[in-house]
Amino acid sequence: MNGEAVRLRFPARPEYLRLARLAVTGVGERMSFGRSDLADLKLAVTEACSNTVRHAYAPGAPGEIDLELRIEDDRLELVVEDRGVGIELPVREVEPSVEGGMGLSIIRAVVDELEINPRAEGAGTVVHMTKRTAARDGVQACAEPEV
Amino acid sequence: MNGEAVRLRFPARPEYLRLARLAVTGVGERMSFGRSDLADLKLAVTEACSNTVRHAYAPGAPGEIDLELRIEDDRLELVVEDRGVGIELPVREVEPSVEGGMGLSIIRAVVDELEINPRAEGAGTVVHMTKRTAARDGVQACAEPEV
Amino acid sequence: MRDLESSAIDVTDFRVEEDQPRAGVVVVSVHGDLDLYSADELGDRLVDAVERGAASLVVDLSGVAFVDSQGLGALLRGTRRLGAGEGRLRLVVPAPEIRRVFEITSLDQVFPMDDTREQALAHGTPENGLI
Amino acid sequence: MRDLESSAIDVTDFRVEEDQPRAGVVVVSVHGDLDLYSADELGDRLVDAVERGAASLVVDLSGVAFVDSQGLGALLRGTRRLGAGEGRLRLVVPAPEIRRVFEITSLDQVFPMDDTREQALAHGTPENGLI
Ligand SMILES: Nc1ncnc2c1ncn2[C@@H]1O[C@H](COP(=O)(O)OP(=O)(O)O)[C@@H](O)[C@H]1O
Ligand SMILES: Nc1ncnc2c1ncn2[C@@H]1O[C@H](COP(=O)(O)OP(=O)(O)O)[C@@H](O)[C@H]1O
Repeated sequence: MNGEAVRLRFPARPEYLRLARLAVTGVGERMSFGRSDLADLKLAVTEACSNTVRHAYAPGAPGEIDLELRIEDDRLELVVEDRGVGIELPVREVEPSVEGGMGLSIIRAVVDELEINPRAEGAGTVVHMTKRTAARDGVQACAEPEV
Repeated sequence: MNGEAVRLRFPARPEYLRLARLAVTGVGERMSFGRSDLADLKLAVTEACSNTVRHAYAPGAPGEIDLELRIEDDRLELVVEDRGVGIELPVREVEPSVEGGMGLSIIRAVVDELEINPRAEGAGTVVHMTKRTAARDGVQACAEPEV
Repeated sequence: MRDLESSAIDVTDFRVEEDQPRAGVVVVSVHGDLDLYSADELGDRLVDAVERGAASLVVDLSGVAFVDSQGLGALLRGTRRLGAGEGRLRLVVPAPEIRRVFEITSLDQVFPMDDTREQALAHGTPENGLI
Repeated sequence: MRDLESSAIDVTDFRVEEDQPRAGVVVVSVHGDLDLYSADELGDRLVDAVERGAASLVVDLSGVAFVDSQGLGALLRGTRRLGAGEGRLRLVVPAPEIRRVFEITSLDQVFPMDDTREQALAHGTPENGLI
């Protein structure tokens, strides 16, 4: 599966968030991510897509989300891209509260790498997340008796 | 949701068929297809994608499947497209048997419309299926007492 | 359909149920995924329960397979509407994956959590403001 | 994880289990989705069971949420390996959605079907070639 990619394009609307989760779950379980890592992946993808629904497009204006899942040997790369208003960079670190600001800090907590960039061509935002599968291999290597 | 579309692009490999089913289930249930219609949709999409995996690309050669789900008022349109060898048209009607030939006849049985065409540009095949949601409305209309 | 229940179909329907095991205490059971699609519905229901007289809320998330920041926001709306006072909104959160979302955001400091509804309801009386 | 079991995660693992309730009869229970990804594994297992001496097979599809033409092909391989003789491969198919796939393809004429494993096993003795 190494080097393979799955691309999903769907309307930036709340009712499609579950579809994004289904896709990342489908891919993640094929990569033998464990239950807790799968939960992390669902959370990261949902937060990134939810931000696009809430911030990228004017309310009621139709917009789309591109979700790309790139399968590599030791990691899954998740790229969420929109053609919306764009994000103000660098992202201001706010204390998460009921008023908001929790989304990006949740993503940071559950993935190994997070990069946010403006789209290369045209308006919009690209959120690039990386989740490694390596943990289990590391543990196995350590369990090897050092005779 | 009318006029909205979901597009999924994934490797033409058996392990991704389940992902295609998850996508069509996610969209189909939002359109309030019933349990039995959802089963039909999964079956139609799987057979079309399975054909692409088995027939469109040379074994071992990497290929991709494009699945588009177009949501309309009264129907879901499912388009499965590949850039493979192309299909011989018209499709020969064979008696389904253990040797094969069941895929297309199953699709015909579970969708309302089936159209198979070569891709407009370049090699490949486009399988266009339509499943109507109208059944339930029809029943309701009949149940109206004719006073 | 027995074994087939483990298909993707079943988690779709978001559903909130209410129960009043004793005066002043309302148990709100949530079923389905708690995200941008469903969070407002839960938030509205919590606010509504307080406005109809609930002094304490137990939100039972045993039937919830997914919670994100929008879901957390809905729970915070409920707490805020209840006003000051600790432990007046308790959560039932048996699943470690869901618990983790609260830990990541330090909201495990805001919401007392139990594994079962029985434990949550055993935590006090309406008189002392706790559940 | 209780209620959370109704997530998309659980149907992934394809699994085939074998049981021999009496001499000559092998029950093969299938769990998961039966499609191009998994069909060969089932077909191989059925052929293998016959080669190891099974005179009759019961294939229990109670744990199967999806079957397509490739899955049907695997079952036909099993029947063919058993050779002539009616009813030597019976299916347990409680779910109407799965039953429908056999009806569409007229394979309900080829495979006798029951709702439960008990019914399937009550259909005969190894002596008369039926299950
Ligand atoms: N896709 C996006 N397009 C435009 N702005 C975004 C996008 N994603 C995030 N943002 C901006 O980043 C801010 C922080 O996001 P987040 O941490 O998820 O908190 P919240 O969304 O609750 O404000 C948002 O308030 C928004 O201004
Ligand atoms: N995507 C495709 N690309 C090329 N050929 C195809 C494609 N889909 C179907 N076919 C052709 O149509 C025939 C009939 O397909 P089907 O009814 O599914 O039966 P089977 O696949 O078992 O032969 C196949 O044998 C194949 O030659």
